[in-house]
Amino acid sequence: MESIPILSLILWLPLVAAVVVLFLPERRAMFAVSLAGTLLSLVLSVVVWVSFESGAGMQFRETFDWLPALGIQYALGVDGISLLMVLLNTFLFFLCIVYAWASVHERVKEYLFTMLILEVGITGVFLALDFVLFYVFWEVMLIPMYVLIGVWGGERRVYATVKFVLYTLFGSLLMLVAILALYFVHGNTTGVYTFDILELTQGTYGERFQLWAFLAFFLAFAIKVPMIPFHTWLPDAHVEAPTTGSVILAGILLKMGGYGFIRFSLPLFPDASELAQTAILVLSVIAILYGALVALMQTDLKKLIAYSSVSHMGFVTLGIFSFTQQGLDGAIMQMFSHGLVTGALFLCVGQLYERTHDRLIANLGGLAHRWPVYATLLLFFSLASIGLPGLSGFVGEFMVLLGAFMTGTRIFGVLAVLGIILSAAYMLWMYWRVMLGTLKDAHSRLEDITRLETAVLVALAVVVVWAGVQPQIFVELFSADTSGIMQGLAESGVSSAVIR
Amino acid sequence: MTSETLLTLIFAYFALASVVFAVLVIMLRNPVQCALSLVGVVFHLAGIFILLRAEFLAAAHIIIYAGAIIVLFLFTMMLLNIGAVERVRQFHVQAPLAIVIGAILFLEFIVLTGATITIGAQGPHSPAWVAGQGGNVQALGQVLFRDYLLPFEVASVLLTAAVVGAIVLARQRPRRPRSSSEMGVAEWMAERYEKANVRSSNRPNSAEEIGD
Amino acid sequence: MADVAWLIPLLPFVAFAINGVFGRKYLKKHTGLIANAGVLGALVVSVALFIAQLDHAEPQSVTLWTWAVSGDFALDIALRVDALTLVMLLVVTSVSFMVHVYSIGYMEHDPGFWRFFTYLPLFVFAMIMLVMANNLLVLFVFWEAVGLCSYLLIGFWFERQSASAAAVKAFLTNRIGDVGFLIGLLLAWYVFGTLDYDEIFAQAPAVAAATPGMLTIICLLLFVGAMGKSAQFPLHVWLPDAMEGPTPVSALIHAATMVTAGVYMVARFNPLYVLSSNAMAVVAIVGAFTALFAATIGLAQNDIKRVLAYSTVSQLGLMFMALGVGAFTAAIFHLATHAFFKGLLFLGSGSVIHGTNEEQDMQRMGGLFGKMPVTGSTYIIGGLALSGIIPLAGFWSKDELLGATLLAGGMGYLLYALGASASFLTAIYTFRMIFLTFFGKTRMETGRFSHVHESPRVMTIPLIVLAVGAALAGFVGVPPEHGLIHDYLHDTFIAAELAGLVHKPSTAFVLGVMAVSTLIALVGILIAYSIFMRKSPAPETVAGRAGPLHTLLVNKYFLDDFYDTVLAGGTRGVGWLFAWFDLNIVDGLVNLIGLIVSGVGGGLRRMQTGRLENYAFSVVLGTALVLAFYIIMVR
Amino acid sequence: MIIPALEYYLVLGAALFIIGLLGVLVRRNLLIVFMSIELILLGANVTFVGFAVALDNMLGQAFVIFSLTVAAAEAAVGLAIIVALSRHRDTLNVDEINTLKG
Repeated sequence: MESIPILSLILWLPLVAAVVVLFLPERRAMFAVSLAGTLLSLVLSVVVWVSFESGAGMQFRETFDWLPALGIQYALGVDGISLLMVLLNTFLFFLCIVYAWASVHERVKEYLFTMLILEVGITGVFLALDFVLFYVFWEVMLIPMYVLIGVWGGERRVYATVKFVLYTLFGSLLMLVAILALYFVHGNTTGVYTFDILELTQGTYGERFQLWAFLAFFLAFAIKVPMIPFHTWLPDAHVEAPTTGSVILAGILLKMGGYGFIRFSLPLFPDASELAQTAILVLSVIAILYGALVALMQTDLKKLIAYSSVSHMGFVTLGIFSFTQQGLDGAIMQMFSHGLVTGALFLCVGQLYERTHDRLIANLGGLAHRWPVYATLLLFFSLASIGLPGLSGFVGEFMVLLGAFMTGTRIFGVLAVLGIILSAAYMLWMYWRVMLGTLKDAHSRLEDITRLETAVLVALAVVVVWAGVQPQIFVELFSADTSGIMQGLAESGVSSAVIR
Repeated sequence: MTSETLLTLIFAYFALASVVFAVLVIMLRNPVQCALSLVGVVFHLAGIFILLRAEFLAAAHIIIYAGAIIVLFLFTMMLLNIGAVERVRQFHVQAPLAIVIGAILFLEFIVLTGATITIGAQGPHSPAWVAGQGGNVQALGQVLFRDYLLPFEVASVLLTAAVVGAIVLARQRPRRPRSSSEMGVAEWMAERYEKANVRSSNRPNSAEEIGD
Repeated sequence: MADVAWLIPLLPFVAFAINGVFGRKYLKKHTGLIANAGVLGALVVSVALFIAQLDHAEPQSVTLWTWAVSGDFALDIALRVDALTLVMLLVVTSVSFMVHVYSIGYMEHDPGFWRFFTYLPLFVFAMIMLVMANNLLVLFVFWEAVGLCSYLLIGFWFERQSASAAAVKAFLTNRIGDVGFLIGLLLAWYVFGTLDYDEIFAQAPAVAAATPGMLTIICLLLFVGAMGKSAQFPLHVWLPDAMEGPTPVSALIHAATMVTAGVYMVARFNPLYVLSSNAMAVVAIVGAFTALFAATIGLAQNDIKRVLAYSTVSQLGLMFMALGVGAFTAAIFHLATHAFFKGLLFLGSGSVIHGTNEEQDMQRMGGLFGKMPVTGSTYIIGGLALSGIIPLAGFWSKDELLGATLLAGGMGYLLYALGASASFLTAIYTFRMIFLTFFGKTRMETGRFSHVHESPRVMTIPLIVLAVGAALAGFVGVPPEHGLIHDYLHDTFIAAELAGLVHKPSTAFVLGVMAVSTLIALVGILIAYSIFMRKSPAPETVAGRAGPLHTLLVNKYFLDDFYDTVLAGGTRGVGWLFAWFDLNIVDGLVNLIGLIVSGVGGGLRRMQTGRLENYAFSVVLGTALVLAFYIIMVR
Repeated sequence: MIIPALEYYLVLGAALFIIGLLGVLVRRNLLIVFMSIELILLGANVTFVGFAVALDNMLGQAFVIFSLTVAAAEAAVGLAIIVALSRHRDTLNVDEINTLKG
């Protein structure tokens, strides 16, 4: 096992597939290669999962010098947190390609190429153990996303994609500054100039520096999450993006923000995090309630789900900045679950749109008459999104709330709980208006979803149930790592960290 | 009159003359006269170089500038047939401002040269060494072909490239391969029309349009 | 023996899974049999378990798997088998089985047959898990799961807008309660560090001594959950609307089982509640008030199912009242008997609706007894039980809980007054319903009346079985305070006794209460008879005299309208405001920044004149400035 | 030793440079602009040679050779561009050549 660079394989296989796709003439062949590439990546990440040793820190590490003069390395590795994200990533990409088989007929070659490059970029973000490498992937991922929305998007795609790219670029450039500052500060104090994430994480930094660097990182991550008030790129991007674009955007891209908070903000800047704690908790609760209320009033299905994402991701930041292990674990589970559920919901909306060519809730209705299978699956994922116990959405929210109830004032927890009423309100209202009631004449001849589409959704549903019924399988992956982060916080003298 | 005073007087003549000719270059209306003034500048600068005992460079300047570059200018003027004075404004709107800024810049130069230049380390090529080499030409040759051979060769490559570039740029584009007899009437008419249009109406604004 | 406990939830779940996957395409009508088989299996195992544990119902638990471990938080999925669970299991599985059998007939011609028999076993599974839960989280999980089934079944006929609306309303109202429950649960973990029942109970006295306020808050929050699920004022509004669902659903979920989950929960947490007299008082008052409040509304409803729905709310209120005075056994006893007679009444009304071809308005019925003798007679048995006529089941349990309020003394007298008034009204509206439906001259059109028919055997047999239950189930609690059920549940509710909440009544007291109760019920029935049969005074006259009160009752105290406009409308208003704010202010700011940048760029663009000498000029200017800077600043 | 003092030569170089610069900035005829550029180069050459003599370093003079090369190359290419341009646009007026306009 040691001799095979398995993480590199996971990372670069889609790229290989992408290059091969460029030289293939036929749609079938292109899809076969892309499917093989993503499937292999998925299988390999499952292999990593199986042979993963929880609690043993970074594993499967690969380190080569890249620019040794500057202390830049090609360094990969996984711990429980990143492994879960990689699993989610490879899983969703595989399903997206499968889904695309059924739905994408225009510019197939370019589409597959873009998707596969996107997978490389996102996987790289989660695997990188070197800040430069991390940053490269963080930015590389923007380009295919830009293309994906800009080429296959809806009517206002140019506006949406420019907004998306500028917004995220703005945040990530500040992060680059902070990374460089970190590099020099660490180098000046220890004499070791390195971009090694693990080594930089070991260091301690002055409070003033922490605050500035934290803010720069915070903007990058907060925009990605997205936290209110940095969220307005999200509804536009979601609405204009093609279905798979939305899936990836909601499924994985948003997770990069939460991942960044957990991986960088807390260990690197504990003091600054503590200073920002209350503000971020307030923002999180606002996101939960505000996102849900705004979602309640949306007329466009995709916008509704986009705002529900804002609301759900509020739980993630709430959990992370509760500074409790339950909160952290809950945040990670919430990210995982949100990736599956919201991804599935976007697939559902995509299927709906392909058939009815309409996403306005008011124009739909009674579709359950024609589409029993679709109705069942949409209901399932709506319920999962609501956080129905027994499904994955509940696990994350519940554990986040456990954490939130241990912060000094329980008010954040109490307010966040109110969000789950609202989430039920908008999802059920949406389901009622779209699927129930009387069928519109225009839709009376539409066919239910195909077997392939059903299979994709069922695959997601199985994992959703699995993670809801027996979350320990996933939690045990990363709970040792989160407990390490909590230990680190406590050792740095963060008084609001609750270890329990 | 000491030789020093004499040399200073000679310098003063050459310097003043070259400055006057230079001013003429940028003041005269007729480009041909400008080019001739430039020749005047070059000749007087050659005198300055001789004062500095850089005889080779004096000769080189006269040969290259007066003999080649300015001739090239004159050839171009002949080629384009613009020797005559154009009845248009010769100077820019920004001229007054530019002169003020130029004067300021000149003052700054003088401040910097007059007061603050501290001479660096003396080089190895003392007049004695130059004399030992057999004079300025030999000394320069020694330096150029022994110490700086590679840059010299690079410079020659640059020249070659410039020649090739100049030829490519100045070459008359071959007109349409087909003669008008091979065109249909309509096509021929269209082409004529297009040409006439471009020449008459679009000229003053064409650049603006491209720019936008 | 407890080792096979996992079979009880598993069997209905398997039925659900089979029907859900294969029902639509392959099984179709066979789904009914599979669902019945699954529920019957659960019933058989429950009975076996009950018999095996009749003597020693020691709490046992079976750990299935670990749900999640995170720091100190560790939770196992475990099943609990103890006396209370077994009682509940018996009630749930037996009534469920009856309803399942009945549904085969009732739903026969429905195109969603398979769907119905997918949801129904799912509900049974969830309900069984709810009562078998061994910790708060599992309880909460299935608390929500039964809510989901309720949502699915209320909205079963989804082409009706009203059904979907009722389903959403039910889910949301329940969610409000669930939020209280969830907060209580989280606080419980915060305080106790565990969610396991036994561990919580073990720590409860210590916590009560240290922070009594916290304990009260937890109890009250949990009770908010119970109020949502058991439709207590002010969260009762969903239950009458839930009658949009098929009638067997109303019988099973909205009368016999799910709505009693709140009662079960408070009873389950009796060691916690007895430590907080404030929480107990709130439970009792809310219960008693709801009992009377719902009974008054029940007087003025014309939809046969809605009357039953308000009756259910009222009866649940009585149970809470009993819980609030520490009479846990009485509450559970009433829960069990209520399940039988209310299930019976609902199924009977379903039979009427079935027989009259979907007529639900009692004002357009009457004289049906002759056409539907089995339905009619079983319905009367159920009605008598509900009114509390000796010796039917409802009498024994209701009498016991009314007696308990008197024994509690103090506030108990007020509670008794409320409860007794509620039973008085119960007798009136029950027999109003019976008289309007089955007796007198029919008010149906002749054509329709002639088509009225008795339901098929598959529906009447469950009615008969339940009628037997409604008649005899009370005897498990006879003699009062010393019946089978009292002995069986004695250990479970020992905490109340230890807290001094249980008072031994004298025989004279018991007999006195019994006499008064019977009298109240009889008077109620007589009044109903006189108004609705003898027409002296005529119903219209009574309504006219009541005037505004009548309007108030018909409109359910305008509470639904209040919620619709103020709560729902308010939320929408805020949502609209926020959506506007988001689009125009937050996003507006973002776009404003974009506009500023592009505006500045547009301004700078003018500097690019395209003229070389301008550029050269700026280069020269720059050089001059740099040199000036050097000369002035550096030298 | 250098007579008169180095500063005189430097001022002469600066003067030529500035005059050339002004020519570039002020004139509208492209050909004369080019001649002004030659003036700038000449000013630079004077400075080079002045320093070379003052510092006893032949490098300065060698550099003038390169400067000459550049001047020649520039003249050749530049004039070729002018020829091409005047053919294309029929003008040598700098004002009319503003393709770079933003």
